[in-house]
Amino acid sequence: MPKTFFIDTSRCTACRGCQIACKEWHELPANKTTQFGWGSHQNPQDLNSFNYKLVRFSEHLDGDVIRWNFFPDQCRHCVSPPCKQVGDMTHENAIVQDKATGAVLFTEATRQFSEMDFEDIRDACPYNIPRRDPKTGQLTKCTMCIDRVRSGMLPACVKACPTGTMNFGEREDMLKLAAQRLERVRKNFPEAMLADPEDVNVIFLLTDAPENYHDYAVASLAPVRPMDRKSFLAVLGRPLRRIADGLG
Amino acid sequence: MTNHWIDIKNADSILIMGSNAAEHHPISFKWVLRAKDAGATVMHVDPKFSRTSARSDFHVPLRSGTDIAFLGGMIHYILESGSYFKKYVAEYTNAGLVVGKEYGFQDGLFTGYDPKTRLYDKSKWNFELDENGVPLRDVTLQHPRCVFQLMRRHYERYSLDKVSATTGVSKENLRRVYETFAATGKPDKAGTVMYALGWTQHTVGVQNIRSAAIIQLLLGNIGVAGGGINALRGEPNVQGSTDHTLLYHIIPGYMAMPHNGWQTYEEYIKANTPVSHDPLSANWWQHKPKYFASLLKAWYGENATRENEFCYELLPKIEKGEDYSYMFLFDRMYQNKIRGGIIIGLNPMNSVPNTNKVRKALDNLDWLVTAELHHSETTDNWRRPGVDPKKNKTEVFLLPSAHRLEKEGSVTNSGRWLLWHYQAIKPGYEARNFGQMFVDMLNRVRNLYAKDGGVLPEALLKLDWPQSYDAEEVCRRINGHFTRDTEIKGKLYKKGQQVPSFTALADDGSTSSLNWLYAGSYTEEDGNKSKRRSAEQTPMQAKIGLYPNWSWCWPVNRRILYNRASVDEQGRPFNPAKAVIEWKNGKWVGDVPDGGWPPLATGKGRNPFIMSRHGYGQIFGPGRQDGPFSEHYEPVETPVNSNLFSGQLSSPCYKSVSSEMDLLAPPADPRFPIVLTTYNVTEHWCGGGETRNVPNLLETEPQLYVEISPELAKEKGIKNGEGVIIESIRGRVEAIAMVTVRMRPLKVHGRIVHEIGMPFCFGWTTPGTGDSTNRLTPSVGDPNTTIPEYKASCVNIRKADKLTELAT
Amino acid sequence: MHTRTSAQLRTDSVRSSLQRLCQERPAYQQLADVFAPLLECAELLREELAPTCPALPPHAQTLKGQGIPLLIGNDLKTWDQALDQSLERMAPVLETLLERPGLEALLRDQMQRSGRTPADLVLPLLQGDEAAIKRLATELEQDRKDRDEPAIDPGRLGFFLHHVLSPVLSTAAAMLPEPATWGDWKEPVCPVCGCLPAFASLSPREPAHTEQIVSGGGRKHLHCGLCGHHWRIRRDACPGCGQADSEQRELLYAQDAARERIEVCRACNGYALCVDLREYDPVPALETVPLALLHLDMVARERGLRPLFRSIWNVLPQD
Amino acid sequence: MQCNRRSFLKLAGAGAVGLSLGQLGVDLTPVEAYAAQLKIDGAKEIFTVCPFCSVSCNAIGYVKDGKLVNTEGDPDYPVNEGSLCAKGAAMFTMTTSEHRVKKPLYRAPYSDKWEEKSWEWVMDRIARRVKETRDKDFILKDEHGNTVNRLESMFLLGTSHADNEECALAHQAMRGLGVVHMDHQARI
Repeated sequence: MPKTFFIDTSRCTACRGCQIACKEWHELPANKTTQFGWGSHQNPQDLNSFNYKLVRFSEHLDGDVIRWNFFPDQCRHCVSPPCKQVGDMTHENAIVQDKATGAVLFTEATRQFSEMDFEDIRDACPYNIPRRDPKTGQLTKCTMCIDRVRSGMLPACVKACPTGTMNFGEREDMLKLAAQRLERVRKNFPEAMLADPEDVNVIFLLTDAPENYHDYAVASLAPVRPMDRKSFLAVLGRPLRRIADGLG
Repeated sequence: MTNHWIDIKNADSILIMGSNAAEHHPISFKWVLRAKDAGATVMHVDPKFSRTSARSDFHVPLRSGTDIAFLGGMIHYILESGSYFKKYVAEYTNAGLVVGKEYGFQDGLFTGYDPKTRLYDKSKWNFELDENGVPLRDVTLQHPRCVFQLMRRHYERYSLDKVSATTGVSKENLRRVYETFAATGKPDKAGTVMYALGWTQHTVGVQNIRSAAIIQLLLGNIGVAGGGINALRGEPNVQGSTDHTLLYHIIPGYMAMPHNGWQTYEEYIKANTPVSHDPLSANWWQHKPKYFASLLKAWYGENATRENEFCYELLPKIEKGEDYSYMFLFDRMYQNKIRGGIIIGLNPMNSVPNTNKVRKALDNLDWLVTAELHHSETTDNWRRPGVDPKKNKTEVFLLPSAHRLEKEGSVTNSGRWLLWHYQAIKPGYEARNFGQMFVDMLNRVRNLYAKDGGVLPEALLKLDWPQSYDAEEVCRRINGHFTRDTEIKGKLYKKGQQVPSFTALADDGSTSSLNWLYAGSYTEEDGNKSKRRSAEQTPMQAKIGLYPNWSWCWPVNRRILYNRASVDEQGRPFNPAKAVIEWKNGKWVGDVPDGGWPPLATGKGRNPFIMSRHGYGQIFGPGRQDGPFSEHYEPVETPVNSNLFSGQLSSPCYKSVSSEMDLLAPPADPRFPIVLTTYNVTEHWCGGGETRNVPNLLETEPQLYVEISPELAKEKGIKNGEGVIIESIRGRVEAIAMVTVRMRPLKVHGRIVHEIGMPFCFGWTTPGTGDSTNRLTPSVGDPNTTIPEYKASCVNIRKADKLTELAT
Repeated sequence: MHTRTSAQLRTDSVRSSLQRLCQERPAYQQLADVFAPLLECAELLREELAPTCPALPPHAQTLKGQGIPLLIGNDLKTWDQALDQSLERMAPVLETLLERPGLEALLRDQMQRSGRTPADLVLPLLQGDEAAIKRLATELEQDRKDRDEPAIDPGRLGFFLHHVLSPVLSTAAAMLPEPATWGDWKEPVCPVCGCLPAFASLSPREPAHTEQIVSGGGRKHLHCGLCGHHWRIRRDACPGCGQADSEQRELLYAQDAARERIEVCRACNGYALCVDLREYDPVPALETVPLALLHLDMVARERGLRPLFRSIWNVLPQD
Repeated sequence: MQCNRRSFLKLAGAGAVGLSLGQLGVDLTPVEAYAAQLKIDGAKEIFTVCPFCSVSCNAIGYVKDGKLVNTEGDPDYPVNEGSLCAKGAAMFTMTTSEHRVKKPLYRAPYSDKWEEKSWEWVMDRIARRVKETRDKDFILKDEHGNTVNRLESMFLLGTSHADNEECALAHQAMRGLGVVHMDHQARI
């Protein structure tokens, strides 16, 4: 039974407790950031090899009403991960999917990937998650705090969250919680939705249209790129599987 | 806070104004949301859309510095619509009191104004008294000079049109807020007001809060569960440091600081002890002599006797009417009148207005003692950018200080609860706590005086001063003890034993207490009550979240102030579902009532507002410097050149200093057309001294920014992320533009006025992050408090050619 | 209601909890094997009993105020049927575990003869009437000899009855809502059945009640060794003697397992075991906790500490 | 019923009347061996108050060998009920800051650097500067001959970071010296 995150953005206040806890648990150093050329509370600007978790800020006017959306971004630990499918074509099992938890993990073997391989892997990810440590060549992203989870503890970001935004547990339980919350949130936000719940093990509850959070909030937003053979094959797997699930 | 944090959950309507509670008091917001979950409406009125707005039912943007117009409009609405709580207003407030014939108000000025001194003669606002000295009262509220009628006339001018044109709030939004909040005027409904520095940091700060007090009295929201006026005090122990008075104008327990006009103890007592001839008025301050004498006994110990007026003579006397607050201190420092001093746990070189002047003023000191956790813009002012340390004469000491976890002692939360914190670890490195520093320093000074003599050594040598610092022992002294064997209610207390309550304090020298309000916090019977951690409560107390056995709160463990106003004359709660107190079987149950007298109907009761002289809630407040009613005045720096409510543009009484560096932009100055407001950022603490030193927090908020609307950005040709220069008449600051729809252009006086906002947590000691925003703000202050007008000043903004303060 | 009720605390099954335990600490294999049937049987039985088990009566405030547990004075007759079912279901595993085959039959004969019901048999456990259990053991002794079965000592008999009563009371106690207020129960015994607690816990985090902040959890509860009810106690005080001076209290834990701790009170030299449920995912079946913490009892006893609440898990061979 | 509550305590742990695991024939040796090799740490829980805003959330600090190893919200304090906001949660990080001022520092007039000094040295020097200032500038009487006993040329600023006890003493000390320029964050 895979483990699943349920991220309820309707509760998020962008306190960034998760972002900081992630850094502290993984002992990642602080980036030197500036507002110059950027001008946003979203810092650092993007995921990077020192930030596996990033709270994204997005705002817009909806008539007279100001909408300010927060999106604690991270790897979705896809049910059938395209990054792995692409990666396996070059270095089999440099990217692994943990059987017990469903965690998608970039092992040290990902250092063998070339810059080009990495680009392919990143392009294959509909959520634009993988990053590469320029020094070591290691591919990086959320680890599901696999060491913590294996010893029966919660991921660091979930433990730190003071608002109930970050939840973690058995997939079945999280789906249940997500459905409950969705029903409640829809009273105030009729357009509220769950992002790709069948495909991923990190399920976001959104109260606004996905594009009002982040360019890659849901898979369907991912830009259509000219595809090479590898990513074509990888993406191919997804709708097929969905059909299969539907039939099953 | 009249009430306390948990009590917010009892509200039916919550008006958050001048506060960004969700970001700056996050846990308090838990109680706001609990009220919301139970059906309360949460409204946020604030220039900027913040995370508080995002979690409220609605957000209403208004122009900084126009809160009184907004609230005056609400008072007008409440009176016009008749939504006030009539019985409460008539019986419990001074609405029915008749004001003397000399009172008047014309074109923005109350009677008694002297333009030369910029002061009012407040005797013009006195109540009319009968032959026994009791105020005349018309409970029908019809007398043309009764407070109610004066109020009606005063706020008649606050029409929706004028309020909207002044504040920039649409009439629709005004109506929405007014209707929602006025709906709490029913006996079984409560509304609470949560404010913070967004109200106090104005030249009309006190009157902002007075406006709220009038509204809350009209709606019967004072003294009830879920009501009150709740100051979300900002700093960690700012309630306690105010109670114990690191302030010039009062002494502990909210008693006036002696001035040169009160030469003797008797003169002080006479001038400061109010007299009421109304048998229904408790007039609590009649007991002041007991509190004052006990304070002097605590300060001077055995040396204070009745015969020597408890050493009153030795006390410093301020010059009557003189202001010794930091605004004036730095002005005198700038004029070279100050030789040396101590700055602990404070970073005025970042957080005081007109920082350019203040930084220069500090150069004039001969010596300066600082005590901090980290280097700050204040400790290292002598080496600030652009100055040559070799030309700076000041001898500077920087003492490493211990933080909260490294010491034990008590703090007082915003709800007046005393909370003991235990020492968790030894101070880091060579750090010491402030208590140790002061005890050691004064002992050394005393020793020098004992050995070498000097000027008036007895003022120091007669102090009852400890040899070493022991928080527990000082905590005992704060409560106070008997100086001789005394019998209280049949119980004999030995000399040296703790007093059980402030009712035991006496003016004959038999008691000593460092703060009468805290008497009862550390008793023989129950020990140090700030350590109490019991969740025991009665079902009645549980209903409204009252925890009488958890710690202790001043006064006398009363959790909701003025709670006698929550019951009718029979002692029956106006809102039985959320009763605070109730008269049951001949005694009060629930909270500790404001005095134990039975209900008013017994004839032996007292009016509920026991701290005011006549016992009534003060809709008419004749004690303020700037008028008995609130009145809208523009901020000192304003983008408009007229006031729609009167010919008086800005406060006639505001305080200011006047050096060549204290420039003020004239009204509607085309050079500075934009309103600037300043605030905190969640990730950094106040001036940022602590948090800027945490790399992961600095990563999330790395640099000084300015939030501007897309409309203004377009007008100025500024793009998001570009470096900009913000200029006021006093200084210029570099920042990065953050273009955001969370700042809205406002329609004021028929045209668009832009407002921008900046945090003030960055300083040059953290290189590349930017420097003090307060170089822009003016040294003008509220006439009652001298709190400066941080929240509204006028600036301009332009694209920067190059940046020197910010890393790029 | 913003707090978790006993019924709502989602825990892992006994089987999977014991599996996890043995994976992590293979030394526990034999112990787990011995007790698994008992714990699993009780678990299953509770599920079966749940739909029909009579609820507990309300706890009168006056009794509670005096520190008198809810079931005091109750003869348990309301639960006779459930107890009978429990006797039937639990007996086989208990007989095996205690190596006393035929104990159920002995008890049933005894009941028939004396006109007693299962409620009468287990009542002494509630009343703290050790003598009654000894008497019952003596009464059974004759039958036992007649049938040539091994001796019934009061210890085994008590254990047997405890595990007959426990599933029934646990089912009833799980239906109780969390009290709206706390702090009104100060006795170190269960407010429901009056039995001693088996261990303490710190409550898990709860996503609840507001849109913005969740409780950080960490509330301390004691868990009853008989009915499984848990009740909130002060976090800062020794549950035995009430000492709240932090200098007198110490936490001991194995270096790599800070979530399981021995809470030591230097004032009374007692200790209680406490698990931090915030650090578990999933939360183990609570009835397996005392078993899984046996090594900490051993560490504590090795250090000369006295268990605040005695149970089969901390009565060690040296006692 | 003839029961009194004290009688419960006699039946310690109900099921365990006199029964031990040994009697059940369980071999405890493996668990004993496991227990014997454990490395045991000790910590204390100290109750404190978050040093940021005036909600004054109570917090628990875990202290091991005199060092703070973790902090969490105090679940019993009825205001925060165990919660902490992000800043409160960062309390621990802040106390371990490397940027702390470690020793008393002294910057001499016209110097361009800090020097480390002993507490004895700085406190002695500060006391002398205070006395010197007081003796030079103390005003016994104002121009009208009123006794005023004040010292205007020395000041105290700060701080709401101080405890109640520290504030009470600071006030007393300043009034004893005759200081009238006294202020802090309450006016900010």
